[in-house]
Amino acid sequence: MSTTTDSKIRIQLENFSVTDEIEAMKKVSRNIGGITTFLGTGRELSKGQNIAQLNFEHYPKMAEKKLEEIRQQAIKDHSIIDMSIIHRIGPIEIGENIVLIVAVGEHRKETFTACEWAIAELKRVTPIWKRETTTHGEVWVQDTP
Amino acid sequence: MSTTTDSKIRIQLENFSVTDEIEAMKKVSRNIGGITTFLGTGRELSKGQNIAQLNFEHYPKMAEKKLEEIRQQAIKDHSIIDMSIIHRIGPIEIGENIVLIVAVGEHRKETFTACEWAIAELKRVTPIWKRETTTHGEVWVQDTP
Amino acid sequence: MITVKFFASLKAIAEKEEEQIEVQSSISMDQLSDIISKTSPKMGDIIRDNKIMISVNQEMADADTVIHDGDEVAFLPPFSGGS
Amino acid sequence: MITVKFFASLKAIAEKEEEQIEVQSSISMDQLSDIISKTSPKMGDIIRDNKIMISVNQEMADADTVIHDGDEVAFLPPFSGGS
Repeated sequence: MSTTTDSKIRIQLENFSVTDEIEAMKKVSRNIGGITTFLGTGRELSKGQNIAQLNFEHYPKMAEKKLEEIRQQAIKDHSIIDMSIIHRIGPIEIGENIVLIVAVGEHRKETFTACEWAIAELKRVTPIWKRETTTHGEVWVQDTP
Repeated sequence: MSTTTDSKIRIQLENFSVTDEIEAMKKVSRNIGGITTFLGTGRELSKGQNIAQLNFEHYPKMAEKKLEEIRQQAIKDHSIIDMSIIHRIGPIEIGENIVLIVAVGEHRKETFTACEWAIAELKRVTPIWKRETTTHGEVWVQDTP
Repeated sequence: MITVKFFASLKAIAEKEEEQIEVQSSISMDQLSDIISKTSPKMGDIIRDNKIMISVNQEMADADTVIHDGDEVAFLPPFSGGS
Repeated sequence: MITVKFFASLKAIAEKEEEQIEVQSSISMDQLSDIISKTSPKMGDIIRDNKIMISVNQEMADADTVIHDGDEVAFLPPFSGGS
């Protein structure tokens, strides 16, 4: 199911393994003491509607560029050692992985801050769009919280 | 390497799989949208000393009881759906997993808050002790940050 | 020649994903929306109402950004990635 | 009979992990530290200096906690789990 963990920024159709991504990040330094990860998954309910499926589309190259900018800024501003960001596109079933952010640092505090900042920033600046399939049909989600 | 994921509170000698623990927590609800995990790992450097190995000891039963209390309070106070906490004991090499906290919720915000609170609370109230082996010998770590 | 891209909900409105527009050296964002309006009036309205974001060569742009021959312009509805 | 447990750094100081102490119905924490001091004076000092935490039946206790026959008392140095 999982693909190569070589690149720290990836947008891909395939699922990923959280364990594999964490192990890949551990190789960056022997001085990692804290690893915070955020994993976004497909929820069944959205604004009271039952979701049957999600579908993500992205603007190729621009989306990857924005994720790399987020990674660089997280390392620079939050004193973490490194970060990886993976976002899936295409069809996503309920319960499936959508997005993963892994922040590794010497201590836990900065990895929490960096990880929480990065997912908020991803939602704000990355050209990725979600389409929800409900019993009423398909709709592009337009809200960015 | 990994053991059963049946219990949400575990203290064990064996390593664990982050992916397996997350998948076990996903089964709790179809309405999980955000999963924050904190993974503590063995660092090579501690207060300028090179660490060769770590070794954790716990007070059986009391440590598990405290972890269960943390889990219950996180669910109650932070509006998450569920939480699992695993801590390893025995010898730990540099880069190896020590502790894992998985917080699952409908939205990301509460899972970050709950996960960060839980690891701080774990360090504060759980009878677990760390022994560091350096070139100067073995020493029990006495500081709780 | 500039390349114009439409994403997500805008594909249905523009009734296309991409179009090529012939230009002399450079044009303003207003001139570009006039050209797009001719084949898709609804898309032109959306651009003028500032309801969407625009990128030029994959960097965020605004109404004052000048578009040059060879540029890639994209019309981007509000983002909703991240879970 | 009460069971007394020593953890981490305290095991080397007490020179044991556990001991059984015969008591009449109940004793105070002060009485218990006096008993422990007889075989391990250094351990008695540490208890009286409040440098460590004490649990009774796996719940946190303090100097005022009364210890009953059958209880499990543990002396706990500062915790350092969690990474």
